[in-house]
Amino acid sequence: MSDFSPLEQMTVVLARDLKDRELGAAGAAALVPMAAIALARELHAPNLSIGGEMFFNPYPSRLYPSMLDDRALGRCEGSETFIELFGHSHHGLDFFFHSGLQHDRFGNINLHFVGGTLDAPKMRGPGAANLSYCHTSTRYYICPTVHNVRNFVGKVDFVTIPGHLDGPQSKRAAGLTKEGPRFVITPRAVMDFDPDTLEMRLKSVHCGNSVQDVLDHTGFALNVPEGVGTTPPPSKAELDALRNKIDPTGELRH
Amino acid sequence: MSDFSPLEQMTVVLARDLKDRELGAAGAAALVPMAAIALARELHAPNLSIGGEMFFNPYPSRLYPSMLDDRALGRCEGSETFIELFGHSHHGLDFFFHSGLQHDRFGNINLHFVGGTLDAPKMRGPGAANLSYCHTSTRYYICPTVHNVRNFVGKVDFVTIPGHLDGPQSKRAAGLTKEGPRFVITPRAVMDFDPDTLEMRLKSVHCGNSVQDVLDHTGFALNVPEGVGTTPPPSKAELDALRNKIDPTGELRH
Amino acid sequence: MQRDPKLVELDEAMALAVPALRERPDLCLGGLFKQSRPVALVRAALAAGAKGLNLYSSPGAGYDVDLMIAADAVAAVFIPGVTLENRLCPNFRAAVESQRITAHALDALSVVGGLMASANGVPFQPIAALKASDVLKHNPLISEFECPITGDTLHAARALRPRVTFLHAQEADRWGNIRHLSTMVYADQLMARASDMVIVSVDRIVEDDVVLDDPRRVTIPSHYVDAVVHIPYGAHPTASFPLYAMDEEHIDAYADLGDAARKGDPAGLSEYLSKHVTGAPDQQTYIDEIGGAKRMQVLEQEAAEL
Amino acid sequence: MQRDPKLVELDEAMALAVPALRERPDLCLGGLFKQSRPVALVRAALAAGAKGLNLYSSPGAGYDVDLMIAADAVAAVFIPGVTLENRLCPNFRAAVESQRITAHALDALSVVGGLMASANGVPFQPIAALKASDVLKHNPLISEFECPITGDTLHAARALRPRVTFLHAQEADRWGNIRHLSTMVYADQLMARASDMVIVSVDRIVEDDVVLDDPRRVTIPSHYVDAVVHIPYGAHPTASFPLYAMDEEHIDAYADLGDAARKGDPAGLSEYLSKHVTGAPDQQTYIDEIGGAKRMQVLEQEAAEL
Repeated sequence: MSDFSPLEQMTVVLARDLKDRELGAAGAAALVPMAAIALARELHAPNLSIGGEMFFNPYPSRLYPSMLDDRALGRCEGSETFIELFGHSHHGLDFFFHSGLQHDRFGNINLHFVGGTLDAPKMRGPGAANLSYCHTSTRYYICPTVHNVRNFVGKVDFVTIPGHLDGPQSKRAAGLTKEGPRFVITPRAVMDFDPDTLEMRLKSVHCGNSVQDVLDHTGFALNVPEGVGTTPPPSKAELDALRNKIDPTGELRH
Repeated sequence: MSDFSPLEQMTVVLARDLKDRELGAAGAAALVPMAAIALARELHAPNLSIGGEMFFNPYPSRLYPSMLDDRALGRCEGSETFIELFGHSHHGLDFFFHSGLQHDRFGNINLHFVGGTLDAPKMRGPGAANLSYCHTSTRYYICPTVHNVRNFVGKVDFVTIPGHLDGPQSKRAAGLTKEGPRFVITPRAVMDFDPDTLEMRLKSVHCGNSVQDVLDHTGFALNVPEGVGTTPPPSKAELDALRNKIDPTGELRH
Repeated sequence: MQRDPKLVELDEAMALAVPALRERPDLCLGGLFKQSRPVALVRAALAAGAKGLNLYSSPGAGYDVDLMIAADAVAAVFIPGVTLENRLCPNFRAAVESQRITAHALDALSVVGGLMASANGVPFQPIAALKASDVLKHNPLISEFECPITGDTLHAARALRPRVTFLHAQEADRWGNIRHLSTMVYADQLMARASDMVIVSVDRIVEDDVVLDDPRRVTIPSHYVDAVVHIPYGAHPTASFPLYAMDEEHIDAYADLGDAARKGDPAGLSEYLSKHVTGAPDQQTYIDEIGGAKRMQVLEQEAAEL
Repeated sequence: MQRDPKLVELDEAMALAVPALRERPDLCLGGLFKQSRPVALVRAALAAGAKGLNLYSSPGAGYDVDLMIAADAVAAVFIPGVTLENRLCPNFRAAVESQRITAHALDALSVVGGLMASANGVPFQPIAALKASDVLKHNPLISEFECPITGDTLHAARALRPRVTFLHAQEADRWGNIRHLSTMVYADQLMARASDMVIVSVDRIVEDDVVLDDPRRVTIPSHYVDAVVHIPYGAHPTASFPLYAMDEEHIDAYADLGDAARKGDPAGLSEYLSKHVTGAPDQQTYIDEIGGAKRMQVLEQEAAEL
């Protein structure tokens, strides 16, 4: 057992990749993303702005499983409505976060159904509100809080959120000109995408997990480049900031 | 000399034609129109709503020469911005008010220039902000506070606000399906439009003016139907409400 | 002459809304996920026999939509995201999987764009930010067209005009001027501008001067409102910030009943519906049954502590 | 690390705005007619040598636009209504009549629609409410197209993206979160969302907590703002409600000088410009010269009595 939780590990990995002066929002499954943004603001990105999902620069006193309501975000520097969100969705953000029922080897995400068809699904998912940030924003992160053979599949049953589609050619043909998914961060590992093929590959494995663990819990043959190491664990400064200032109620450790 | 001013006469004529439960706004030269709306609300139209120009149901403590600012209208039941005004301009109001540099025999209004061309005008006017209420609203009123041979002309130099264009055929061809200008109310008289030709004609003459006065001050041969009478003067109830509740500083009498 | 108030009783509001929905069953619901959903109005419409509805909302909905599906009042759902956030909507899921309702695959911009077009009074809203998702292949609200300015292929979201919109806000005056006190106002204002008929429930009624002393706090002027109904805790079990928080326990218990029904045991869900919905209790009875003043105080305290 | 404030000195703001306007001279001005116009920013831009400007605004403008024309800084005016309301704008009129500037014949929806398209991030805004006016024959902001939904002929207002927008509001915090306290907010928020660069003058700076305690009062979040400048009475001689009323006497006296210039006697207008504009006095000097604290108190009193 390490002295930090898998969600804390995810949070610090995400936070480290967010830059000062960027603008971004947390998306729907917002616990880890919002923690990551708050941590980046606290440590190295004081001019990072949160915006694009109706709240600007909130100051939550703690984290909540859902992070898109007044309870979590009511104390903030301004609020907008869906009209302004329509504009942000076109102008794009610097970063955004997504996760789904299924994620495939090219980073495509499915939130609509598993098995059957859209009209007669075996299992109907929630759908997704905003599809646009995935291709209008500079980049996005995939960060599901579980990682198993059912939610990491070779090919999604339905492309709710386009990732790299079927690779560079199809991405170009579809007019997807932004980076798309940069990293996939799960409780087990960090994945990125081979720049030539845009296929998912292992980047690093979190403390307490082996490469084989990750492969066993991934529903397709994940590429493992040479020299894959361990994800740098949270530093003391990161953990202190996270636990004292951002997540005092320990939502990331439950 | 009558015991009421020409602007007070104009106000009561306009107020009498506004119905309960209607929605309307005052337009740019708003002193008389706003007084008329307020008088109608006071006397016979308590459910008449003011809206469409960013203020909803204002309660001005007095009248001002300009009636589109916080000074006049800041105490109100809600405020909107130009985005909502864009919508109202499409949906239309029940009534609106216009006046200009020139008004012609078909009720067309010019606010852009007199003499020369648009690019090289002899006299450049202010232009106009909102052109749409004139044909999206159920009807409008023309109510200039002067009436002379220069501002009542046979044909305007430029159609800023379309009235009845060149009559029924041209109006139909242009897709103007609403009533357009119903009455022209000036300090001298009330005019309406012949339903067959849509040409302006005298309807009634205010106390203290003769038919000949009106003709002498109109720059085209105004039709005078048989039996044109005197505009019913303000009643005591109308004048009392106007002077005590709506125009305590006597802006309509200056 | 006297001005007519728009403040009416709940049954009067339903006498407006339910026949209108019979005429054209497009119902739009305000709020977002577990916040400011017009739940009391939804229960009343179900009790009054609303059926065959096409449901619209801001792009995210949950409990109330699931409840209407459980009550068999829904034909189709035009809402991009339907979820209880921490878990799936059981009756939504079950009804789609068994093909009893149609759940269109949509995105936020199509719905918001359609409401914008309706509010703006134009036939459509151009959208330039939809690419490569399978959602585009099935979305009935949009169509491709060539941009008259750039020549690019864009999407046109057709004006979306709900026949009736239900909203919940914290305050109104008797004339129907609405005041949201929450930080988020969602798409409520847009829906009010986009709809044929707007019915609003509010937790409390304020004096005229409260509105006039701060007109900028009026989120929806009465012009857009057909009726306002005073229903304390009218959003329960969703939140009405800053007055009371969402009742997560209630929603979770409901979802458990829904999941049981989905798996073949509908007794609990039926009882829930007959107690809270078709039994049509008044709001006080409803509150008493879901935990009474004591439970409300917990939710108020939670909202006040934020 | 520390967050960088967006609160800057006036000359720093001009060091951003004036080069940007040299690059693309499309300047948009906030407020409406005699309310909340960013007059101090306009004077500073004139003093800093802004030239050849294309002016945009909410659909109605007056004094500030006339002043920029008097200072020979304007190439073209894209504003539907240019008027002092109680009288014509003398320098606007004179410059158009002598063909020194182009005053486009426009309507409100074309300008607002163009700003909406820019704010929404789409190439154009459809307009369905323009018919039969001669203004349509000359309007450079719109073009006809066939509606992809109805087949009707509509107008497309091209996205209108000002290079720089100047706004005036009553309050801001040091981070650039703007609070309009006036009842009317005009098109200021729309312009902020539609523009490349946004500079805001405010009458006063508030503590961070004032913003955080009431986020719904923030009219323009700092995301949209490039710089905020603290300029007390920065809207004078226009109004900044509820703090001070418009200085009708000042505007009237200015218009008299403008009318004299139009009729061949430019001395008074030249003196006005060299004293208040090209002389580039700081705001305190300007206020002293236009009547000082005593005059300001009169305008404050007038606003307070409403």
